[in-house]
This record gives sequence, C-alpha cells and structure tokens, in this order.
Amino acid sequence: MRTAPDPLGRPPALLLVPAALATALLVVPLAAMVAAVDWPGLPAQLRSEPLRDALWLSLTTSTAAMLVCLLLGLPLAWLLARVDFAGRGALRALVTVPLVLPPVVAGVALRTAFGRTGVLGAPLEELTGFSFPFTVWGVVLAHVFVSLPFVVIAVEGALRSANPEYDAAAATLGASRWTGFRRVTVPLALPGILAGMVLGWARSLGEFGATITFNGNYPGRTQTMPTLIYVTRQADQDAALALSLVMLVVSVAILVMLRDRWLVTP
Amino acid sequence: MRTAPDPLGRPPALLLVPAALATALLVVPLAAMVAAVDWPGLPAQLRSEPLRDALWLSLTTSTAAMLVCLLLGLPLAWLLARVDFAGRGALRALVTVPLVLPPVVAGVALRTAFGRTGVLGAPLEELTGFSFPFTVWGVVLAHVFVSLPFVVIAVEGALRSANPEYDAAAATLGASRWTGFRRVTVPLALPGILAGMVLGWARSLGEFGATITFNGNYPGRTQTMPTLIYVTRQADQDAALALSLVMLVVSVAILVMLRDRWLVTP
Amino acid sequence: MRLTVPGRLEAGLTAADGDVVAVIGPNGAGKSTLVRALAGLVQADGHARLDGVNLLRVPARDRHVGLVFQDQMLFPHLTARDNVAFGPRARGVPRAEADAAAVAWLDRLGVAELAGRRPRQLSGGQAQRVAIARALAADPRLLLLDEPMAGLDVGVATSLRLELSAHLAEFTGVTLLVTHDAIDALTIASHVLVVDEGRVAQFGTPLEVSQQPATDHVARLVGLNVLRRGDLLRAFSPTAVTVDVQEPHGSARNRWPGRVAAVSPHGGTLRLVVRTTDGPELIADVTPAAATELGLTPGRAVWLSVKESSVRSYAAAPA
Amino acid sequence: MRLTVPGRLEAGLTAADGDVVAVIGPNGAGKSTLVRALAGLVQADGHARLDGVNLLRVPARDRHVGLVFQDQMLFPHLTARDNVAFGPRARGVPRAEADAAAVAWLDRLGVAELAGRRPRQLSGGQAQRVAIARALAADPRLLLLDEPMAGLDVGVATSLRLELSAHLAEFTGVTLLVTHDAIDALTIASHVLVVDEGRVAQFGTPLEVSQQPATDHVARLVGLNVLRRGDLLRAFSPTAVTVDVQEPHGSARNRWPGRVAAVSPHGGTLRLVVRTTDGPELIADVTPAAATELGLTPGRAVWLSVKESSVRSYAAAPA
Repeated sequence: MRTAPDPLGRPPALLLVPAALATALLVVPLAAMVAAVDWPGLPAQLRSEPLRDALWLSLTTSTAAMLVCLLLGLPLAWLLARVDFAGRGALRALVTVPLVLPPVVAGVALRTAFGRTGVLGAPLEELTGFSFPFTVWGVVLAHVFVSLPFVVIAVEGALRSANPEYDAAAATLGASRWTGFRRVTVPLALPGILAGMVLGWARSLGEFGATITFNGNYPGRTQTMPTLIYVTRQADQDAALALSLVMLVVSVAILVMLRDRWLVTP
Repeated sequence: MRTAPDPLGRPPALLLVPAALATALLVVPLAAMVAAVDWPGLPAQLRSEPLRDALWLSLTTSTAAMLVCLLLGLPLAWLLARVDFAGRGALRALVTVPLVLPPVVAGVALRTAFGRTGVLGAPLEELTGFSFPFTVWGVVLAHVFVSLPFVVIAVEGALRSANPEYDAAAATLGASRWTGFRRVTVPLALPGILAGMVLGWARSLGEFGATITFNGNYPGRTQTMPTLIYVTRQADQDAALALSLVMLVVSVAILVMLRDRWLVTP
Repeated sequence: MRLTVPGRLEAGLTAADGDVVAVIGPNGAGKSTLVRALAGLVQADGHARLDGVNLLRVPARDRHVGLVFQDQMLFPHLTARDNVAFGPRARGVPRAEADAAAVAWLDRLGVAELAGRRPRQLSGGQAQRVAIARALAADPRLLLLDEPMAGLDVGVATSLRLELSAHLAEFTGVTLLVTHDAIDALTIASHVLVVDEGRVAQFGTPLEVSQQPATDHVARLVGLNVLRRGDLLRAFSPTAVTVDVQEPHGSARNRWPGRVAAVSPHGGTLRLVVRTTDGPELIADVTPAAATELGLTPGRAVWLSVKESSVRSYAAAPA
Repeated sequence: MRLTVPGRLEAGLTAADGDVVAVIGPNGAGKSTLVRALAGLVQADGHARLDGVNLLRVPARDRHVGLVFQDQMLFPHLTARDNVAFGPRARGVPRAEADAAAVAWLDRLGVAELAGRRPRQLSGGQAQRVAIARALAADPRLLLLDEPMAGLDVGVATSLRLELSAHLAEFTGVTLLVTHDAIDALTIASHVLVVDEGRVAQFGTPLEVSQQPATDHVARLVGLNVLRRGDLLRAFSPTAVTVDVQEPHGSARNRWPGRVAAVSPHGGTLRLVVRTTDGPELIADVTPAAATELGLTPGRAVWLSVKESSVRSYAAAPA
C-alpha cells in the first residue's frame, strides 16, 4: 500500500512547494553546521578541559533535575489527571505559566525568590549559610523550574490517555488510591511517563536563558554546554562548532529514544 | 458532582505532599517576582525608550515569524498528517530535531548557514548585498527556525485529530486534494491550527539563545525583550523586573487564549 | 434498596440472597448508572442496604461489591492470574495465598490453563471468564454484571450464558445482571427489573414481565404488541393479528389502517412491521402464502385487526 | 465486475442499471472493503466496469461514485445545504446553482426545512437523509450505502427504509447496499450478495438466498437451520424440529442429542437454541405448553429430530 498511488489523488504543488521550503529551512542550517565542523581538529577539541567540564556539568545537573521533576511532577500530574477538585483548572493554569514564560524571565523570577536577597534565599542563607545562585544547585534549580511544567503536562497527558476505568476496577476490587496508583495507574502510563522524563531531560540540557540569568557563567560550577557555546562562539568558532556537534548528537539520540511516540506513523 | 467526595477515596498524602511542593516551586518564584516589582516606579520604567523599542521589536518579529511558520508549516504538517509516502517517518524526525536542539546550537547552525561567510549567506550577500545576521530579518529567521517545529508538530496533531474520513468523503464528492484541504481539512482543524500559531508566537517571543547567538544585541535592531532583560538584570534590577512583569503578563494572556485546549478539564 | 442519582436515575428494588435480578431497558435508560452507583463509581443519594449496611455511605473500595465491566477492564499489564489475585492482594492477602486462590478461581471458570496469559492474548469469551473470576475472587456480597455477553460471538455468548447461570446459582449473594438481551433476562434471572428513562418501569418475575410487559421496549424484546388504553395495557401476540387489504367487516373491534413498513422471515412465517396511521407500530405474523396472495410488500396499505378475545388486558404497572 | 484487495477481499458480481444489490455477511467479512474499494478509498486490483470505464483505474474524485458512510461523515462545519452543495461546487457548478440543486435534493428527501442546520443539530435519521441527498446530488452512476440504517432507532430506521426503497427505485444507476439486517436485504434489494471471509459465498435474488442460504450466517439471519452434508446443503425450519427428552424411536432419520443452551420467546412460541453433542448449534421452536411439560430449561439434555420430508437439499453454491 505504501508505494501505491494515493487514492485521494496527488498532493498539489501549492502545498508541496511550501512544505519543501519548510523542510529546507530546518535541514540546511544543521547540514551546514555539520559540514563546517573542523573534523581533523575535532578529537583535540573534544579532549579540551572546558568542554569536558561543561559536558559533565550539563549531564549531571540535567539528570538530577529530571529525577526531581519525576518525584514532584508525577504526583502533580496524577492530581491533575485523576482527582476531581475545585480549582483544578486554575492549578493547571499556574503550572503551565512557566511553559510559555521566556526562560530569561524565569531566571529573574528565581533570582527574586532564591537570590541572596530573595524572599526565600535571604532566610535560607541566614539559617544554613547556603544559597542557590552561582552554584551547581542553582543550575539544578533553574533546570527544574523550566522543565517541570513540560514533565507535568507530558505525564498528565500519558495518565489521561490511560483509561480511568482501570482505576475504578482496582477500587471495586478493594484497592486504596495509593495501591491503584502504584499497581495500575503508573504501570499503564509508564511509556508516556518515561517519554515525559526524556523530554524534561532534553529541555534541561538545552536550557540557557534561565541558567545564565540565575547563575551566571562560572567554568566548572555553572558553565553548562549551552553557556560555553555562547561564550566561545565569537572567540573560537571551531570550538563552538565542536561543542554544537556534541549537542546535536545528543539531540538526535534523544529523538531516537522518543521515536516510538513521535516518529512512527500511526 | 464537583464538591462531592471522590468515589475512589481520598488522595493519599504520599502523592499530595510532592504535588504541593511542585506547585509551590512553580508558583513562589513568580509571586516573589511580582511582589518585588517597584510598583510606584513602574509607569516610568514602562515609558523608557529601550523597553518600548525592545517590546515593539519583539512583537513585530514574533508576529512575522508566526506568519512565515503558518505559510510554510501548515503545508508541511498536512503532508505529514495526510499523505502516505516513503520516508515520512524520516521527514518527521528531521523536522523535530530543532525541537530538542538547544537554542544556542540553533544560533550556531544559523550562523554557519546564513552568516556573512555561511554556505548560503556568502552567495546571498554577494548577489544582493543583504545579509541576515545582526538585522531585524535575522531575528525573524532565528524565530522561525526555533518556532517552526513547534508549529508543525502542533498543527500535525490538530490535523490528525480531525477524522481523515472527511477528506475521503470530499474526494468521493469530486473534490481535488486542494479543494478538500481548503474547504474541509483546514476548517475542521482550525482551532488546533490557531493554537499551534499562538504556541509558535509565544515561543518566538521568549526566544533568547538562538537570537542572541545569531544576531547579537543591538538596541532597536536585534535587542528583543529577553535580550534586554538579560542585559539589564545586573545593572538595573528594577528595569529588569518591570520588563519581566510585561513578559509575564503576555505569557498569562497567551495561556488565557489557549485555555480551551489546556486548562479545561475534559 | 432505593437510590437516586440526580438527573439520571431513580430506582427502588428488593432482593434476597441468591436472587439474580436482570436489569433490562433501552439504551440510556439508566441501567449502567444503577450498576455504577451501587459499585460506588457514581455518587448516589438514598440507601442501598446490604447485610444491614448502607452501601451508599461506604467508599467503593470497602463495599465488597464485585463489578464485571462491559469491556472486562482486565489490567492489560498483568497476567490473568495476577488480575484475579489483585483483589485478595489489595485486601492484604499474602502473595502466595492470593495466587493460589486466583488459580482456583480460574479453574472454576474453566480457564486455569490461561493463568499465565495477558489479557491481549485472550479471546473475548476467555477474557470475560477471567473478569468474572476476578470479581468473584474479591469475595463480593453483591455481584454486578454489566452486559457480560455484549460483544461476544453468538456461540461464545451461549456457552458463557450456560456457565454463568450455573455459577450464579452457586453464588450466595445478590446478583444484578444488566443485559439488552431478553434471553439473558428470561433464562438466568429470578427477577427482572425494567428500567426506562431513569425510572423503574416494572419489577417482577421473568414470566410476569414477558407476559404482561409494561413498556414498548420489553414488548418488542419478547415479541408482543402492547397498546395503552387509559390505565390499562393491552398485549396481544403478532400471530393473533389478521391482515386485510380492505377494511374488514368482521367482528373484530380492534382495527387499524396502516402501511407495511418491513417484511422479514420469522421462523416459518413472515413478520410484518406495520406503521399504523394513528401512530403505534404493530407487528403481525402471516403465512408466506397469504403474503404472496395479498401482495404484502413494504409500502402496501393494509388493515390490521385483532379479536378482543386474543387481547390480554392488565393494569399498567406504577412507575 | 471482479476486484481483489490483496489479503482482504476477492469478489465478482454483475449488476444492471437500476439493480439494488444488498451486501450481507458477518462482521469483518469484507463488506466495507468492497464498498471502499469501489469508491476508490482503498486500492484494489482487477476491474470494475461501469458504462464501459474501468473504475479501478480512475482516482476517487473522478469516479462519480456516491458513498453514504455508516456514520454519515457530514462536514460538521457546513450547513445541511452546504453539505449537499459540496459535490456540485467541487465539480465547478456556480454557487447559486449548486445551492438551488442542494435545496431541491433536501426537499426530495423530505428535509428541506433543515437546510440551514449544522450536522450536530440533526437527529440520526435527519443526518442520514442529508447524507443520502449529498451522495445523490453529486450525480453518481454507482451509489454505495454502507449500513445506512445502523445506529438509528428502530422506528426511524423503518421509515427511512421505506423512503430509501422509494428513492432507490427511482435511481437509474446501480446501488450497492451494505447491511447486517435481513430486512433490508430482503425488502429493498433486487439481488443479494453474501460475503464471507473475503469471498463471495452466494449471489442471487432475495428469495433464492433466503430459501437456500449457503452460509450459517445467512441461515441465522433468515431463521433457518442449515447443515452441510458433502456438497449438499440441507435447510429446515425450526418449526419442523421435534424435541424429545429421550432418544426418539420414530421414523425421523435426522436426529441429534444435545443440550438446551437458551430459551427465548419468539412470537407465540418458544425458541430453543440447542448445542448438539456433535457440533452444530440448532434452533427449534416449541409451544410453551410443550416446553413446560418437557421441562425445557437451559442445560436440559434433549434429542432433536427432523423428518427427511421437511428438509430442503440443494447444492452448496461455489464460492
């Protein structure tokens, strides 16, 4: 059937031409970037200390952020998907604000709350001597703030697409809500939950605006891959291209992981 | 029914506590930011020339980018949703790469393609004297590159959720594919298409990494709102807060526009 | 028992241990709402007393009500055994014990050899057996079956009906069986509850309901014509109806002009559906010979008549 | 006409202008595939010649084939009039003219007063009328109806059946009517095509098919028992079946032991479904008195017998 002529007729040029343009616009820059990489010099670039520091920091903070997002986001997504309470719409609205908020604004907001003089940051520093900004923990906090809405919305979608009648069946069999959550709801939505986590991880990895606004740019402490690319883009184009290539490879790998949800034609 | 006790039993604290923490984490920074705004000084801040320039630039470039995304993205989304061809999965994969690509990397890729010495940029400047980087058009290009995948994926989802049997019905009645697209497919998916456009617009408006990497930061030409906030955050906190407040209001307005798709409990 | 789901259902009935109550009625009449209200999945007012406890005040998980869903709702990620063991385990029975009980129940339902399979590897009839085992394994005092035969092939439904009838006879609690099939209602049930437009239209033994149907829907299900005259319902069999192409001059006082709407074979006879000019649709059985002779094809104008002696009159049941 | 959809359907049939061919068969037999292949929505090999043109080589939009979908598929954003005018307008008819034609078609289907409504404001029967008007307004040479009565209330279906029968009689092209209802097949159609497992099991007039059904499915639809003996099919009516509780000693040579699977009222008689020990399920009609006397309840062991003189034998139709 795949190679047979389409039963509804050939797609018209009026649609094919813009579609081809759109594809070119998205593909050409990436192809140009891959072509511009200084391949012979690449191994040396990849061994450079700033790159390895930034990559390690990006991977660890993104993974930590993803785990926090799972721990906090899964219960919130469940609440939004499965419990009927007054103000559910309002809660979902609040949760989705950071989804459309510019990351730089998120950074400013985190600063007013958790900065040294922030509403929570000042008492926290007074009590414990610890403060978030300009630390690894600040990077994780920025990542969580930006990724959590993605994870919540994605996981809520996964939970919603699992039939709530299964929860009802569990209840008639004597299961408490916690048992139902653990033994029925989560296992049934597992693929969607995993996809949501991967999405959140990718969002954290690419995060630039909130991180740099909240944490600045200290090599080895808050300089993640995107920040490093931004800093080196002018001074050392070859280094910037090498770094970008690494990120592109990671992005493609993430897509491959998510292919069952996005790339397969239903 | 809304206020009645949940028939499946009370949600357990094991889920309620993390959900409350997640909500607090997302809400507190925004509330702190709104509280920290220098309200008496706000009118003066909002009248400042840099803010008005940046806001105007952000609004016009985002709107232009949205129109380009519609023009190019709708046909591509239609192709992915409605036409069965070999390589459809590969095409969707290519289109979604920029979706998970860090914006800074997108900026680097645009530079290698459309920069003054880029694969396309160099011949373009030679022929016409025009080049994208550091111009308003460069900002639009960066916005389109980053927003187009969002628009395509959202619109494809909208087209998919419209029953393709309607297209089949149009074909049996003698409609060409173009007629079917114009008179059946698009009208049926219109709410989803509009939502996709609003999403793309919001993505453009908040875009920071690709824009600043590709276009730098020239007031009145390439300094959009996020860039201005980033630049003023250290020097003039009150200005940064005022600018952030404007963006927050815009974000909330966008959410209100999209509420039928996200906020209403099905 | 009397319960009200605002805007959807108002129902009252009484049943003793061991009773099997069939719930019949048109789509949307409130059958499923009744079942879901008793299971605790839909809020209801009123009281539903079972062993002295008002079910409606107890959360779903503590009601000890077994519900067999229309589309089974077997947990797709668990094997048949784990599905059946889910109820006991949720109530704290240790794993090994729950598994043994599950296998025993699967064995009683004749599907022990499928214990290791997942729901997607089961046929419709097998899945329904597992679903019944799962409901019974949770040791319910009230068993609710929501159209358990719907969606099964005729042959499978028939053998399942046989088995179900045997299992329900052993079951000591009360059973409510929602069905759209007269066969279920009349062969398995000890009582029939007819629901229509969110109210109880009739409650009685299968014999009462099939001989004196109180609603058009039931009349159709059992193949009778039913007309209302004041407070009386008048039922007559389609075989008692005489069909003429001209106005009859006989003694029959019940006569209606109309048009043939449809003709279909019905056993050895032909069944006419006649839309009468005054309103009701009536069915009449005629011999193939008569049909040919009178030219009874759809659209034909006819007169129907029935002798008063063939009509059973009875009081309309109060709702 | 002969067409093949690889892996799903292989079918051949011939019909003349004005013929109405009913397509019946079990779910999944290939009925909808046949219709969709003819409409051009599914790729098919072979040829389907209509007015000398092989339809299968022509794209869907140029086939001039009218398709009435099972769930109507009226464009929800257009009014009834715009839905019906869609076909003419797609073929280049000016707006005013197309609108006038649409209203005329709606009028012929008796729903002209609904011209300004959108599909969601129409009842099931009204929507189906608009859908039929839309298909006819595109001036088809072949009209395909995919279960047009499915999902409608019985009363609505009956009156729609009457009207449809009248419209099809006026329609000059060939009609294919997919249905799962024996009434449609036997009252509206001039020919009946029985599809089973992706092949044509029988093709003949309604009378032929109802009297000598070639498949179990059709036998059930028309209410007959059908058994296969070698190349012969043997059909007998359920009224011809004698039921005993012991092995009969009479002259009847056709006898089967079995168990009652179900009992249901059927007109004035009771219909038993008996699962015989050797395999086939048979139906038998008995009087209520006999049923009571013999204790014919589900599970009862019985003997069925039928006299050879009551059995009609005929050659099994070649597929």
